[in-house]
Amino acid sequence: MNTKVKIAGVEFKNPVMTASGTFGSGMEYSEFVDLNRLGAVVTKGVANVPWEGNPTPRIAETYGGMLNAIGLQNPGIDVFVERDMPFLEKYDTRIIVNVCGKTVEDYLEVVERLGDTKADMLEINVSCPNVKEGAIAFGQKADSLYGITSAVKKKARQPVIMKLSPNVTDIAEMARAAEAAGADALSMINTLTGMKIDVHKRKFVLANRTGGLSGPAVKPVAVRMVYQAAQAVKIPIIGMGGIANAEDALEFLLAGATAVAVGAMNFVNPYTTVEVVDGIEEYMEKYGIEDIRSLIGSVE
Amino acid sequence: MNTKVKIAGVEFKNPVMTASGTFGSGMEYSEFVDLNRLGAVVTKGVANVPWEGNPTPRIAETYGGMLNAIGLQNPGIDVFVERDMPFLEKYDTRIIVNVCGKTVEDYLEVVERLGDTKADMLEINVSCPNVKEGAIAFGQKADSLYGITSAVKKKARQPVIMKLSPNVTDIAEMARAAEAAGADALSMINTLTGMKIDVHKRKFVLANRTGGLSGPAVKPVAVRMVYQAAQAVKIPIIGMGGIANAEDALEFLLAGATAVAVGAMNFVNPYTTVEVVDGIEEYMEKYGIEDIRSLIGSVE
Amino acid sequence: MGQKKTEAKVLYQQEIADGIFDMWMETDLAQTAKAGQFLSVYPRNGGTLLPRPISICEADREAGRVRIVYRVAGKGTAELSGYHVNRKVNVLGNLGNGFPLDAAEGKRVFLTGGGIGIPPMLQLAKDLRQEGKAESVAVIVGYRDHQLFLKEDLEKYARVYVATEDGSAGVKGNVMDAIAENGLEADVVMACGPMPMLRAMKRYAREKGIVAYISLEERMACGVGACLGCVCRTVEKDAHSHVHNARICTEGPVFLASDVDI
Amino acid sequence: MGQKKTEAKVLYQQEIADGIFDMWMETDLAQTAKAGQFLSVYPRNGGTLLPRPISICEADREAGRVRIVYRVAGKGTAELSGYHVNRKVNVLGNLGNGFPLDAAEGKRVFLTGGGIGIPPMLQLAKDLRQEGKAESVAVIVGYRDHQLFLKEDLEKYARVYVATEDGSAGVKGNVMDAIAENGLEADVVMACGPMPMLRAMKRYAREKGIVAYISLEERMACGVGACLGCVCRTVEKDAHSHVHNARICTEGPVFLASDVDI
Repeated sequence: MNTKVKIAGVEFKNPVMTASGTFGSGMEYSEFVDLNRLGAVVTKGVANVPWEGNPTPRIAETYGGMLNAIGLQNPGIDVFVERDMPFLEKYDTRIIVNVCGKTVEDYLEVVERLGDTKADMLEINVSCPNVKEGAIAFGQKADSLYGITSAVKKKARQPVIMKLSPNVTDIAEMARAAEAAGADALSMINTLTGMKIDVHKRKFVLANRTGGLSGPAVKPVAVRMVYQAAQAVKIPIIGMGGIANAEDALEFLLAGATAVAVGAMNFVNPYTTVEVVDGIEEYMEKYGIEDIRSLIGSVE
Repeated sequence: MNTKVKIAGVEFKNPVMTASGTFGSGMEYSEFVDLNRLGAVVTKGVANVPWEGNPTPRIAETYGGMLNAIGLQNPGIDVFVERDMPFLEKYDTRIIVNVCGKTVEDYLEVVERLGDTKADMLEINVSCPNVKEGAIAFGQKADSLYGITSAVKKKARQPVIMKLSPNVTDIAEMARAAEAAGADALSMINTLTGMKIDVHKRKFVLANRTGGLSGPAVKPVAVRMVYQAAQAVKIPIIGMGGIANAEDALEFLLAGATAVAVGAMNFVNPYTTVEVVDGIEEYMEKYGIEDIRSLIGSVE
Repeated sequence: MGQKKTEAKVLYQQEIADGIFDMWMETDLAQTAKAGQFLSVYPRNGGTLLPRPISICEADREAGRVRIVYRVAGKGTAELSGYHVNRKVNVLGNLGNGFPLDAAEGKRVFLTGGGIGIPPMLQLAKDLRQEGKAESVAVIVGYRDHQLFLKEDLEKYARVYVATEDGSAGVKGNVMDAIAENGLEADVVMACGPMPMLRAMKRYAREKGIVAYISLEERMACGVGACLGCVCRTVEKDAHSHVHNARICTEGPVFLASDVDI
Repeated sequence: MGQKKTEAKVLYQQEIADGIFDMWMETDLAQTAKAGQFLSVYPRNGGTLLPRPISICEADREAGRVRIVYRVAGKGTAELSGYHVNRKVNVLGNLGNGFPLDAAEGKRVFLTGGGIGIPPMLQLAKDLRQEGKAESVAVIVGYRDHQLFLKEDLEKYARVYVATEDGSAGVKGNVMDAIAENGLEADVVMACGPMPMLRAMKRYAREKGIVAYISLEERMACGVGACLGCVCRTVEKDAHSHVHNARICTEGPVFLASDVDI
């Protein structure tokens, strides 16, 4: 039984990854799961310099999901390369580094720094709804997405994944723009912009007012967008959005994703990632599926 | 204690309405709730001629919500005017008729027919994700939204509510386009386009493949969009999206909605609408709020 | 119709076949329950919101007790199957039209049930026996295997003929095989079961020139006719919808086989 | 750290004050539980996903039993408060650093708790009494009214001074008033309670030139340091984050008052 998948020439032992920002740099969850069992660890977004992130509250619970407005707090590329990379390199799993920035130059600086590290792939975060400058601005207009993608591609030594925002009218158009600009793969969806109000205090629950919605609540939107994007482009897609178990993950594969990532549900059940890996194998066993790649986009 | 609100000169005894498509024309739920207690009944979308709608399955359950792909099945304007209007006229509640069409002409024909009925307002559905032609096509581009809105306004004898789609990059831009074209009010959100796949059958759950996501799962997105639209335009907004109780409804009012509508939750608890009416009054009582209008947009 | 959403109390629950659960609930909905009608049962966990439509298997109208026999098909029914005695459950009922008892008057009646379509046949057999207007009532039920749930209950009210897919009991095959094998004859058919069986019954009735009432299933949301989620194709324009769609939850679930396009 | 998510069993639950519930659970997390640490408790109904961080009130390490005393603040805790004995509940623990017992060595210690910040003081008082290294331990607790939950438990391990907002018991006012009124002195303060109280304790410690350890609260998601949701401002750059933010769930919840910007 083959569970290996390939994205832009990089082979993954299985299609199960972690969604950026929900798994730190793997250290915290290594208490709960054997990182060696994951297809890849996708790190928390890292910028050229340390970011303080947003004030608290940064978290709000919603029905079947959560809102977060962390604001990409991160220690900066220096600490990341010195502390987090060596930790991840100890494991037999792929390392995908999520890159964030406020300006194109910010992104390029991080991308260059990562060029001579053991990072297997780069995921460019152009879709974080929680930071004022940069980020999502690049991810909501096809031409700006094209611009940042081609700029990154010129500098990147590793294959580039563009992480797309679901807060758009036409996800297929965005996917085509990234592909046209040379993106090696796409990941989707980032969070849907949402808001929660405390009606008793008559105040916004999040200090940032708006936050990013994730969790099982958004899964139907995520599956739809992965399907639409897969119909529109040839490059592989990493699907995510509310995956809580193997069946959820399989939905994304059938919709056209080559790999999947577990996000918010890590917070609900720290064992979710490995349970998904096991569950996918059981499913393949049950239905006599030899090669996981035969499932990709096979919905009818 | 005043719970009355006014939209485009029309007064409502309270801000609680039903969301189009979730309440039929009121007849079915009159078994469960006293329609006289509602601010308004918003009818199922009606077209110039009967529509068959989509094949089944038309319904799929999702975490904290549901997908529907009814496809605006309706008996057409003739039956509606002869059968459903007289039924609704028996009640002391406002009647808002939801209008759908495949072409501008379709919409205008229905709008004209309704001109000499007792309909208090018209809600123009330019955001149904489940029909190929018309509908959402008009609701996802600012210029087409402007076009249909001004065309409808020229013919309409009643105030016009434009029902906006959440499947857009910039809801504020859409809200401004509708306002600029003369819309008297906005209602939002219609459903988010979603998809569900049966991983065991490896088939789409809905015959239509995609459907509209509604229910508590989408509430954070709906509240955010109502807030953003309220910041962008001066015309009143009817807020909806996963309202299950008075607190949910109050979130929309605080975000800037002048009225709210209960949708999918009617299916979960047929008494939801009246429970929301009662709950809002209890809230006003508890916090000594004299006039409900003082709550509108009062979040800080 | 007197529909309402109410809180029922679980009185009894047991697994009577693999994945098939038998539950008695205390609710005054029992008083008006008709054979062929269904209840919408609401689970609570894991973000499930929509009710599960489950047909009424038996109603003790005097004692105010309703029995449902259902198959665990997903999260919602799995949760339901874990309910212990005295647990409160939200139910909406009684929904749908039910089978027309009058149509049995002076007739030889087949009650055919397949798999999880068998339960509604119990109350139907009970009512027909009570009314005693039918000339004869034969119950023909099709099972997957030897786990003949509800067979003994059915035998209290009518002669029961069994078919099993694996031949481990009764006639090997489906209800049609059991009818043929036993040389049974009828003037009226009342059926509930999987679509292939219902199509077979419709065909059978047409050939024999008799009437068949079939109970249909579809994914539902509201259960009361508002959402138009659970429609079936109709031969003529439906009086309510004015298109070739009828609401299974309201105009149905029981239809004259000749009226629907299945 | 040996953190894990496990299934605990409810052994006892009772409402001990308006909206305040007292629950004992059976779980082997008890063996490693430290005073000041917390558990993430997972509700199941109504689409709630995130855990509720609840501080450990008492841990019977031998018997493998943990006690939490919590206030019903929303849907999740409301569900929790309805759990009966033997009900299984998912908990993640033991989380956070806990109070530093060594800091009490040879010192006069204040344990100050306000409202729902009182519970962690019980295990802390118990451990300090057991170690017996502190010169003296005084517990100062502030309540809303005369419902002095946990007071008797606390008195088993230390002298308890009470303040109530409405003056219905002890000193009228807050813990600061109780300290002044009773002319209490200390070298170390360990506190948990509402932000105004913690700020007061921090100020008090600065003025007296003593150290204060305060337990902070914030909305959490993961509870294990991955999501960066529950941070507090720090005076110096935090060693892990390299910015002026420390993770309350990991570097905390107990901080040296002088290290955090509250």
